[in-house]
Formats: sequence, structure tokens, C-alpha cells
Amino acid sequence: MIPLSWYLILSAALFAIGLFGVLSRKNAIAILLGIELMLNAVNINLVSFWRYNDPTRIDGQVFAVIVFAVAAAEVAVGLALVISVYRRRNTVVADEIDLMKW
Amino acid sequence: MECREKIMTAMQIIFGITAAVMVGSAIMVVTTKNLIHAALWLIVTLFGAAVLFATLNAGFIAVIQVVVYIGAIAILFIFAIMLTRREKGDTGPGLNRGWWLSAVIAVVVFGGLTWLLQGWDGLSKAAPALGPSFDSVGLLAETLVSPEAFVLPFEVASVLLLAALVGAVYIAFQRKGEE
Amino acid sequence: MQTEWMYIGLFLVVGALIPAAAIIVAAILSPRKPNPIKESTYECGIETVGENWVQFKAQYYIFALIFLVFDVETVFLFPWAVSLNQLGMFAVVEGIIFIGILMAGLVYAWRKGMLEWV
Amino acid sequence: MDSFFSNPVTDWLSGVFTGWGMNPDAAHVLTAFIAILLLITVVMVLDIFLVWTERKIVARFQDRIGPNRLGPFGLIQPFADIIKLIIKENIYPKGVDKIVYNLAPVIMMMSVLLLWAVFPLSPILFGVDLNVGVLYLIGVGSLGTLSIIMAGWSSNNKYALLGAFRQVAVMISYEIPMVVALLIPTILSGSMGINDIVWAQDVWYIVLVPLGFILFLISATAELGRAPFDLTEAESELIAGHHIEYSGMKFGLFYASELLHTFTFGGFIAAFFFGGWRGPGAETYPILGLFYFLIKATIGYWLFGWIKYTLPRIRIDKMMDLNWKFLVPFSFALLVFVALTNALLADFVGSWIYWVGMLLSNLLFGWVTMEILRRRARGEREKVEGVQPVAEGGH
Repeated sequence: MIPLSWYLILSAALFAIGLFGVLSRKNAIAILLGIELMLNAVNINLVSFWRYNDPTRIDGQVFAVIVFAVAAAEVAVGLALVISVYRRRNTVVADEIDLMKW
Repeated sequence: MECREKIMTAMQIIFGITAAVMVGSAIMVVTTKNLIHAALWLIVTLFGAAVLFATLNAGFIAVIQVVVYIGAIAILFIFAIMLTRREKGDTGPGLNRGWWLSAVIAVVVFGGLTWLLQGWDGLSKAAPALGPSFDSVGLLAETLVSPEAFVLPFEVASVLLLAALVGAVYIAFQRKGEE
Repeated sequence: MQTEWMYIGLFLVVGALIPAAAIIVAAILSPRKPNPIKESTYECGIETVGENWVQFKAQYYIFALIFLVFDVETVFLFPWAVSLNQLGMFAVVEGIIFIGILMAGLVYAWRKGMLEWV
Repeated sequence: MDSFFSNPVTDWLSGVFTGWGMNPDAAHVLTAFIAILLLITVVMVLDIFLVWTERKIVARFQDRIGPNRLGPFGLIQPFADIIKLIIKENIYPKGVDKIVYNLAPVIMMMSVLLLWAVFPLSPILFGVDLNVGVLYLIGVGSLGTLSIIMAGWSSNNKYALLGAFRQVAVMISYEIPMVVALLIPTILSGSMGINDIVWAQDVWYIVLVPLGFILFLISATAELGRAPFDLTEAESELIAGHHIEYSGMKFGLFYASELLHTFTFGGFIAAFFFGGWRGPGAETYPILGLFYFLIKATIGYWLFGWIKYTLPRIRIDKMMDLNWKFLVPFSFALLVFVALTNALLADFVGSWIYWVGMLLSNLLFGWVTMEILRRRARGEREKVEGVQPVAEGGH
């Protein structure tokens, strides 16, 4: 059997890679790609905890389903914002979108 | 009994391959310059996650992963990339100046998480065996809809989706006379 | 359960290998004599003008977005449909509320004229 | 229940492999591998004959004879086509993204072949009895969508990209009514497994929910990208859509996968609405079930062909209007209605009252919808006619 730790370490690795993407990418859409990786790491954790604790209690899977809904909502709104900004300022580089900075 | 253990080894091999592919493609997602390629690598990672869900006996989640992430979210990403690009390929570096700092932070986070996990005694626990009649889909269905369990999150999810739909459509919609 | 998914995985591998083999066999057997005219992008016989990268309109994104929301909704509706027979009328009412809330989103988009393709 | 992967034959075969000193698990995997290879080979051969059938059908619809030179009734023609496709030059147009460009047709074909993993051929002959079979169908379909985007983007051609995007926009839009149409058999049978749905059909679902069948037929046609929804084949505007730059075997794969996809969907129509392999004596003699199923699947396939060669192509904005302003609201209303009637008639499940009640309520729903549409059409016609005298004055 695969030990629980394998799943957890893999998901930690995915989370870290996603975090790196969020912090270091210039393009706003690429940042959202990184966030997707992080959300997936969360889902892997949820489902593996469900499987390794008490499979008759399905809560872990329900949480994962809710995470799907949240991820979809996040992507929809996030990308809509990027497109809207692109239309007004003609850029998707996060550093240049500094209207709210001051 | 011996036969059972061999299946487990097969599972471990599958897990190993999937994990390697996932980590590799995830690194490609955050480093590739070409955004379409990044999105395609993300799809590979997401597919790997679907495989992992299948190894965890969560067939429903695995299929949903493909339907929602690959079938809808990835396509939305590709559409958005197409909408915000005027020439093929990215110009200039894809990473910002402080990328090495982000790399250090990511490594620290990964190290910290593994270090935390190491001290936890639930880690080596074996997964409980599932009976042949165990039906996680039916169980999930009943739990999600039944009045004693998750009926409120079920309805709240629809409100969340409604809010996302209205908000995103309002933001992205190009009103007449604009540009 | 796991063995079923293993079969699916095996199916996926074989199903990818056979078309790939077809392409590889064709690539080995076929001649290859490239020249610039042959390799130019096809555009009804005229020379390609401008970038190959065209700007798309936001309408594609709007439809993909509405699709995404409804696609996620199916995640919830399939368990609902499966458990409908056991839970009876309560679940039906629940589903009606769920679908009703989402239909409000569609009606909003419709009224705002966002469902027009042109 | 047996499946395609573990039945007496495969058990015997893996027994033979074990007898040769192979470890039992490896023998099992090898047997499954052989079974899959066999199934896919049969499917591919079927696909070759579908090319012939398609050409014959279109010829008959257009008052021609179709292939008739090579062999009896031109039956050898598709093999000649294959040889031609194999030895055609392997062209990479300028600026293509080679890996993605080659991967797209493979994923396309794979997405169609994967559907056969859950195909319920007969009571004892099916692929994997997944308990999420219906969702699996949708998930695999989304891989097809992905391959279209990949093909269009990697070709480095404006028209390919535009065609691919239009096609994808249409496919994802029509996926919603299709999903809802699939939810209806799920509600009636209480399961997402395709085999369970077939077993639950004591009365064919086309009798219980004819509107669901029509909904599935329309949305599946769009999902398959066939006329009247074959935007990408609008030669005058988009040339050939996502596969403009493809030639030789790669184009052949796109073409073959379209035909096979159509036949597969004919089979799923049979499984969801025509009772699958069910028929007199099918449960005792499974081979009879296979026979029934293939007949029903062929009828489904022919139905798609009939639609394709009869109706003219619809413009994309009309298509989007049809989907978002009619099919989506209609499908959700139908879903709610079916769920409601099903719950109201729950006490009579299995008796004729349930069947007649479902059928009558469905017909009532269809009638009300038609009436609303007729009223609206009449209103719009009056609006147009009110303006007409001005136009006529010009003559």
C-alpha cells in the first residue's frame, strides 16, 4: 500500500511549486495558473485524508467537491479581471497594474 | 495474501510515475515562457491528480477532476490567454526580478511542511480496507443531499456560483461604445 | 474499484499507442521533400498576410465562463440525481432551489444582452 | 457479472500464462492488455467499414452510387484510402509547434477509443462497469475538446485557430444540454453506471422521456461537430477548421475519429434511450443481446447521418441563440419536471401507471413548450408584418 506520507509530500511539493509560480511570475494569468496548482494540492490532501482516516465518513470528498466550486468561481472572476484590465491598460504584467498602489 | 502485496507494489509504481510526471509538469507550468504551453503542462498536472484520485478509490472525484479542470477551467485559461495576447510567444522574461527569493520561500515552505509531517504519528497509518460493496458514489450522493449533512453547503455552492457568474460576466463584458 | 481504474489506465495507454503507431508508421513510409511553398501556411492560395495570431473577441470568454459555472453545477447535480429515489420530495425541492438560483444567473446574462454572439 | 476483462476466456488465458511460469498479476495484466488490444483492433476495423458506410450513405442521399469500383460494392475502397493516407508526404507547415501538432490527432482518437472502455455491448460483454460511467463519458468528451484546441493552436494558421475556437465554443455550449439530457436517465435509474441504466430499462427510456431523447440527439450532434452544426467545415469561410494544416495519416485520424465518434454515440443513444442490448431473449442468450445492440447502434448512427445529409448548416450566432436561449432553459425545466413527476409517481414504479404517467407528462411538457414557441413566433411575425407595407411600397 502507498503510505499516506507519499501523498502528503507530493501535495506539499505541488503547493510549494504553485507558491513559487504565484510569487515569481510576471504575467497575471500565469499567477492564476500557480493558484490552480495550490488548490489541487489541497484537493489531493483532502481526498487522501478521507481515504486514510475513515472512508465511511465521506466529508473529505464533500470538501473536495466544494473546493472544485470555489476554484471555478476563483478562476472565472480572476480571469475576468485580467481581461478587463487588459482591455483598459493593454497589459497583463502584474507589476504594471499598479493603479491601486498609491 | 502474496498476490495482494504485489498489487500494492504495482500501485506504488503507478504512484511513483504519476508523482514524477506531476512534479515535472508543475515545474514546467511555473517556468515555461510560452503561456499556452504552461496551460498545457497544467493540464498534464491536473490529469496526474485525477490518476491519484483514482488510486485513492475516489472515482467520482477523479472524473470530476477531468470534467471540471480539464474540460472547463483549462479551456477558460486558454481562451483568456488568447484574448490577452497580440503576438505569439511571450516577450521578455517570464519571471520577475525577485524570483530567486520566491524560490527560497517555496523551498522553505516545502521543507517546513515535510518537517511538520515528520513529527506526526498518523503518517504511517495504513488505509482501512474497503468492503466489496462499499459505494463511495452512493454515499457521497446521500451525504451531499441529505438534510442531516451537507444540504446547506450544497445550496450555498449554487449561490457562490451565481455570484461568480454575475460578477465575472459583468467584469468581462464589453459594453457598447467601449473601445 | 482500483482494478477498474487500472483497466481504464491500460485502455488509455493502448488507445494512445495505436494512433501514435499509425502516425509513426506513416512518417516512416512516406516520402519527405520539403520546399518553402509546400510548407507555407494554407490560406486559400493567397500569401499569408500579417501575424498568424489573431485577436479574439471577449464573447468567447463569456460563453466559456457561463459554461464553466454550469459545468461545476453538474458536479452537484449528478449526486443529486443518484440520491433522488431514496430521498424523495425533499431532494426534489432542494434541486429546484439549486437550479433556480443558477437560472437566475442565466436570466441576468440574457437580460444584459451578454448572450448575443454578434 | 462478468466483464470484458475478467470472464472465462480471460481467466483461461491468464491461467495459460501462469502455467508458463509467469507471475499471476503480470499474467492478469497481460491478458487485459491482449483483451484491450483485441477490442481496439475490432473497433478500428469497424471504423474502416464506417468510412465505406458513410460514403455509401451520403451517396444515396445525394442520388449517387458511391464507391463501386474496388471489390464488390466498393468494399475494398477504404483499404485503398488507408494505403494512400500512409504513403502521403508528411508535411510540417512553417511555424507549427511540432509536439502539440502531432499530439492533437492522437488525443482525438484516444478520446474516442476511451469511450469503448465503458461500452455496454451485451449483458456479459462490456468494458469496465464504472459506477460513474455517465460522468466518464463527459470527461472523455472534454479530452476531445482539448485536442481541437491543440490542433488549432499548433497549426500556426489563423483559420485553423479561428475554426478551432468556434468549434470549441459550440462544443462546450452544447455540452450543457447534453449533460442535462444524461441526468434524466440517471434520475430514472438512480445510478450513474451505464450497465445499471441498461438494466433499469424495463421500458425503453425513449418511451418514458421522448423529450430527453430529442435533447440528447440535438446536443450530441453538436458535440460530434456534424451537420447542421459542422461550423468548422464551412468551407467558404473557415476552410476546414482545426485540421486545415493536417495531411496524410494525421488528417486520417481526425476523419476516422469523427466517424467512430458518431457510431459510438449511436451506441450510447441505444444504451441510454433504446434499452441497450435488451430485447426478447437477450438475457438468456447474450449473443442475441450483442446483435440487438449493434442493430440499435447502427440505427443511431444512421439517424446522425440522416440529420447530417438533410439539414443545411446553421450560422454560428443562430446556433448559440438556439443553445443558450432555448436548449439550456428548456433542458433545465425538463430536468426539474422529470424529477418532479418521478417523485410524484414514485409509488407506482414498475407498473404501467408509472410508464403512462411519465409518457403523458412528457408529451404535455412538449406540447406546452411548442405552444409557447408558437405564440412567440406569431408575435414576432406580426411585428415583422407590421413593417412590411413600407418595404412593399418601394416596388
